[in-house]
Amino acid sequence: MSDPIRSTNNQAKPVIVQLFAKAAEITGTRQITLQLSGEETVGTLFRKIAINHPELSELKASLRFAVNHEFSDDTRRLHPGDEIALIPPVSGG
Amino acid sequence: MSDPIRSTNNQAKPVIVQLFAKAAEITGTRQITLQLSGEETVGTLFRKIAINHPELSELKASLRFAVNHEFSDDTRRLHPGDEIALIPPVSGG
Amino acid sequence: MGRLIKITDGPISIDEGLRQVAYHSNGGIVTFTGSTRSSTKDKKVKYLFYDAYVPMARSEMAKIADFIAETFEVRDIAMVHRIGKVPIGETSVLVATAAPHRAEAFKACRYAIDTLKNTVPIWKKEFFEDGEVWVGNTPSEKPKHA
Amino acid sequence: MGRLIKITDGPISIDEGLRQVAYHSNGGIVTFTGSTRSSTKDKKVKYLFYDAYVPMARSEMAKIADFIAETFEVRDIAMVHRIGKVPIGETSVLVATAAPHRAEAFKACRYAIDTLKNTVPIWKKEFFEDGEVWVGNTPSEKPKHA
Repeated sequence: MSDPIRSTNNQAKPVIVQLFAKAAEITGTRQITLQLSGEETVGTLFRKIAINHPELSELKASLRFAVNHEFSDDTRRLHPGDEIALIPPVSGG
Repeated sequence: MSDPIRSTNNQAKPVIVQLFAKAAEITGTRQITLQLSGEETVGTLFRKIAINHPELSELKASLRFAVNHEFSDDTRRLHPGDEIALIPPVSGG
Repeated sequence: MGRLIKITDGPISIDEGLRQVAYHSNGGIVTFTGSTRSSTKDKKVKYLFYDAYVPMARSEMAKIADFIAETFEVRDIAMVHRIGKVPIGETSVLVATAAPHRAEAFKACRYAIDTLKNTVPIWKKEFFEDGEVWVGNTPSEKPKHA
Repeated sequence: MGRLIKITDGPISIDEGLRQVAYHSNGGIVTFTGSTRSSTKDKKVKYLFYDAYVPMARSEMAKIADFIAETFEVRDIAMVHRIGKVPIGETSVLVATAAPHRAEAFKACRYAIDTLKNTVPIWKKEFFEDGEVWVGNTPSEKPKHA
């Protein structure tokens, strides 16, 4: 998994945040690309997004998060290139 | 249900015994027509049939009976015109 | 209450069963379909034959449907059994239950197929290369069809 | 182990789901199909729209299938979810489980649909004559789809 060429560019590689359903609708966007600034977790990243998209605050209590297609805690440490998703309450079926 | 014309002929109206699956196969017949002789029950009728079809004795322990499409005890009293069935262990599905 | 109770000597249409119960299906439909593939461990089944006491089988199936309608919050039920010769792998029985709450649909479907296998006068015979046997829980043989 | 995990923007073929699990189906196949008819008591739903996080939804469905294979005596499973616009009454989800013993097939099917509704990132929106709403168990709204 380690890629010596990419790892030298780690600071430059952004994370991608995916938004779905109500989260996509109220923010008007399905994808946000962000640069990590130092040691960030899912929680700190979400707060950063919520500054630009305050509509997300009302969803906060019901949101779950995923990192690289796995449900994750908001204390999870993020790495360059991670794919984060905001998961409103699911209603498949 | 009482039919004055028929009831005068009650003694003449036979009962019909239906046989299925293994019971039909070992006796070589699917239907037996019999005249009731006085006060008969499912049990006495079965014994009468088993005299002519001794192959049925080996099935006896596993057989259930039905009278007029309802599962019935072998103590059930029979009436002219009844339809009796010998029900081997069912295996639908 | 939509209801389909049927004994047929041709292939079972799963679509027909589902259509019959789909009308009120806000929630879900649970379907059980049974077929026999190669039944026993050591003996290859060539095909099956089902005998039935048709009028009583229909009446027993209707009793199951009545009980389900009274007991579970199930609005629609289909029960179809095939009789006569049935090729290996083809559906011999279909039960479908539709309910607003899926828990009820699951319970009703399970109840229906369990009860059908105990009370409905239908009999299965397995044909092997070298013989044939009526399936039934007599001491010497156990039902193959779980 | 036969397995079908699929997210599709077209109609769900129940036959395809059943074919996928029918190979080992000596015993039975239990199928759950979900559709929405006119959802709420007072509001008429015109149609539905499903959004999905497709790669993660596939991966969560595969986890359910893995768990079932480890936990129940189920040999084959199909899980299909439709996304995009879905007309009222059409199937939005199909789960089919095949097992030698029907008790296991019932348990596995029930587990799969219950878990799918809790963990798979798919979202349903109901469109009414005069509005639209994302279904989800936030305090103000409860899932309509039992």
